[in-house]
Amino acid sequence: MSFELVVAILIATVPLLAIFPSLFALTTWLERKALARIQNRRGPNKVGVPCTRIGLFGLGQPAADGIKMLFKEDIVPKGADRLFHLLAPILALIPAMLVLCFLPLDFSFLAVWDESVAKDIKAVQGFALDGAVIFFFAITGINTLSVFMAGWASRNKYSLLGGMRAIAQMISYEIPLVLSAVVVVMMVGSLNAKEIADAQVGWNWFVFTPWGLAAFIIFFIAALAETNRSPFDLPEAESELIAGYFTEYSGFKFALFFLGEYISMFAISGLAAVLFLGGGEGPGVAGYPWLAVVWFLAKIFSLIFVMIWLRGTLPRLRVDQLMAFAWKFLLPLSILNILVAGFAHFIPQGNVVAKVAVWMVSLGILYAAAKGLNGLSRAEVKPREYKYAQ
Amino acid sequence: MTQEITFWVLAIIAVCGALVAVVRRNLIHGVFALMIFFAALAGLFLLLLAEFIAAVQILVYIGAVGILLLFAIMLTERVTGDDGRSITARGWFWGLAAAVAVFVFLLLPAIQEADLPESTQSIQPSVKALGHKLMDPYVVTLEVLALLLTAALIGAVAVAQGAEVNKKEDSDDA
Amino acid sequence: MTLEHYLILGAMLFCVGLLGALTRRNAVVVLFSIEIMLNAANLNFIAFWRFGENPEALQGPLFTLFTIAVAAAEVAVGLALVIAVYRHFKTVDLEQLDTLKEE
Amino acid sequence: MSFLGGGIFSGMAVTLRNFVGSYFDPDRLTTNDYSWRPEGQLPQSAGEYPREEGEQLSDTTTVTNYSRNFPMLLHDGGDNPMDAIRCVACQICERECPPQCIYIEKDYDENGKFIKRPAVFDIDISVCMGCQICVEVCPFDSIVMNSQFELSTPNRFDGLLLHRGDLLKSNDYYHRIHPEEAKARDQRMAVEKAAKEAKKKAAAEAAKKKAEEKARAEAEAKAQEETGDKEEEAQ
Repeated sequence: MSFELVVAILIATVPLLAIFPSLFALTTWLERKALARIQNRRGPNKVGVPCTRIGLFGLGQPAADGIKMLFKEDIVPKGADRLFHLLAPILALIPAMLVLCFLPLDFSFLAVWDESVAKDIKAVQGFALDGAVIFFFAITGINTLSVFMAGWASRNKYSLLGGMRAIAQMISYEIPLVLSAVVVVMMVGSLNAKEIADAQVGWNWFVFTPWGLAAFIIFFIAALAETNRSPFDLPEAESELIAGYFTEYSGFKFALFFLGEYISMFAISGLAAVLFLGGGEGPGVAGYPWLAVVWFLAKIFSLIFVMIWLRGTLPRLRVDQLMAFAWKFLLPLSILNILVAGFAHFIPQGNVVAKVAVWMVSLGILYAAAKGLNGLSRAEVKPREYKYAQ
Repeated sequence: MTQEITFWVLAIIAVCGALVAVVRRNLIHGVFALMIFFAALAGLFLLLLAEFIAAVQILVYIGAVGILLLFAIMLTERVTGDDGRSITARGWFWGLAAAVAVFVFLLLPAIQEADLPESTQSIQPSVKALGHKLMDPYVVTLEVLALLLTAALIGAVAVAQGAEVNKKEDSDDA
Repeated sequence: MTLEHYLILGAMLFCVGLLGALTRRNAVVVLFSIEIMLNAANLNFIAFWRFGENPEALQGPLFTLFTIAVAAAEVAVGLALVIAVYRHFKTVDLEQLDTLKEE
Repeated sequence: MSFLGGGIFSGMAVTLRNFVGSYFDPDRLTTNDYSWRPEGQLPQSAGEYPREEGEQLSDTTTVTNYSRNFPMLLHDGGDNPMDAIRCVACQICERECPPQCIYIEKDYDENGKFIKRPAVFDIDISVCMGCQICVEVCPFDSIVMNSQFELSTPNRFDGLLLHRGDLLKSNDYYHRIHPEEAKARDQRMAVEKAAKEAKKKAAAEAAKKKAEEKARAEAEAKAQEETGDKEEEAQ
């Protein structure tokens, strides 16, 4: 391995490892602040510059939390499997960090001094793999194992219940997630993240097509469930399972879980941005390649903000509702979406009128199907029956 | 050089993972050792430039088969996964002997005797080519496979649920 | 790395799987072992494809893909059977499942 | 909104209004801001926190009507709240409570006769989930939701078990913390009471009528009897 290759590998990976954990700190602050404002509170506003009374809108809060986590006692329950208890948070973080390299964040502009190094960087970046998207899904699936590991190793019935719930949920929602991505892969004819992003240049984002819109909505819902975000945060339901699979974790192991969860949120939002929102596409990218990274991060952040917003809005689902939603609503709809996209792709669309007609028809079919499925799977809502009163 | 180191590391991990999975008393530990084995094998596939197969290996074996095994263990064994009874069958010695004999007398000589190609050709791994192959000569295989998977799905549901249905009928009779 | 290395590795993995299938008495572990053997075979397919004459034909990866799919189906049905057996006999110990044995 | 997912969007609109509004409209920030004061004036102990119930809620906020925390028991005023307690110890709330955090014992007088009030009424607020089902099922409007939230205590067993005395609050207090709800409840109760009284009156009138009729009938019968007697005598 030559020295230049090592440099190229470092340039391709180090920015990822630097950007996303620092974004994590910012996002925890943003989440707490936004949730507080939604709930008529102020949120963190005291911690700022140390030893002064400068608040800085509470921006020092993540750092303070991090220091607190580091110095907390690391407690392992008596009956726990010590090895697995240690490995679970690590296993939660590694796949989450690993999938980041499949996002088309091209850092080759950093190698200004040498064209060949820039070429090397392009070659070693993870998204240069031919099957980057399928790798993304494969590695995201490993997260499930860490959840089980944590739940099982804690020797706590709530943890185990949370872990099993999490596994059932993640397996169920992985299917609509992948099937909705299949639509885009079909349209582009490639599993390569870079090619998918390049196919959407010039505001040809897939979210602006009927099947793309449906796939984006399905993908986003499934992504919420996959990253255990509200309203699908059943595995860590505080009021039922006292935090689920990481009940028995404290100190830095807990922080690792937290970090892993947020990083996978970034990763899956990033994939949504690649598949449906044009990747790093945006005004001014052609002139300044570093703007692509900025646009990409901006898109990730807007998706994250929607996630936070939804968390402040919706209550948690019940387990049966969660499963019924995945299997009876999202799965048939995503399969139908693939069919619609396929037909629409092969119907000849000579002029604008034909194109608009095809779009309207497919939008109508998808909406009618969603409405129908919703009616089919909706349980009859009855007022609560009291046993003793009256 | 890098390739050789990678090969040896992955090979050792694979063999150790498989051995631990097979001999470990605690079944949950066994499943996780099996995952390590699968992951090492995926690494070997990557080393052999079969990247799509590596992805499928992780997706299917770690993502699906492993979880399925965990569920099966949770449903059949004690939750701790510790197996208190003797873990080996009665004729365990003959099993060991047979396994070693198969390796030493059957597989190893065959490999050493065979006239194996030494060189590799440079290939450009392409998922697209794989997809085209699946559509052109192997489309019937693919369809049969789809049928098999559907049948397996229905069969698995029927087998796993059958006992409950029967029990209900039995209790109805009684 | 030569083909021989990969083949010996595959053979070793196969024998480890064989060992498990022959010596363990828990049905789930026997299923693991069968998976290990199938994977060893997959390794051989890929190695032969990589070192073979005509890699453009992609026969090794395709065969492996089919094997993986069949193995997944096999595991699903096998585990369903294990659960059914457990419901009926309240054990997954293969030595105790001997109702056909002559006493 | 009637289209699919419209409910989610209207909910999101509400939260967005709160989010943006909280930066411009001070009424939307309902937490007490224990702002930094110069050294020495900081609250030295928990006792210096605003403890009075009235202080915890500013009346200008719009959420006061709907904020709720744990249940409380109402009485209708007077010197001895136990005389005016609305609760009759029917135990419906105890049975309906999903986490079973209510414990009631009936009160008996010296003769062992049940007097309609609870001797013990405990709510374990470490168990209570604030579902308000007890409020819904109470036929006597005696249990309603309080909005007091300064309930932290150093003892998690006794401190979090609220007894009858802690739970008893006057109707005036209820009017102060939840003005609209209390007014609506009082109006409903008045209507119900009027209806009940009307019914009672009607029933009483009917009873009176019946009694009169009965009396008349008896008188007639008596008269007949008397005549009969006379006839008998005559015979």
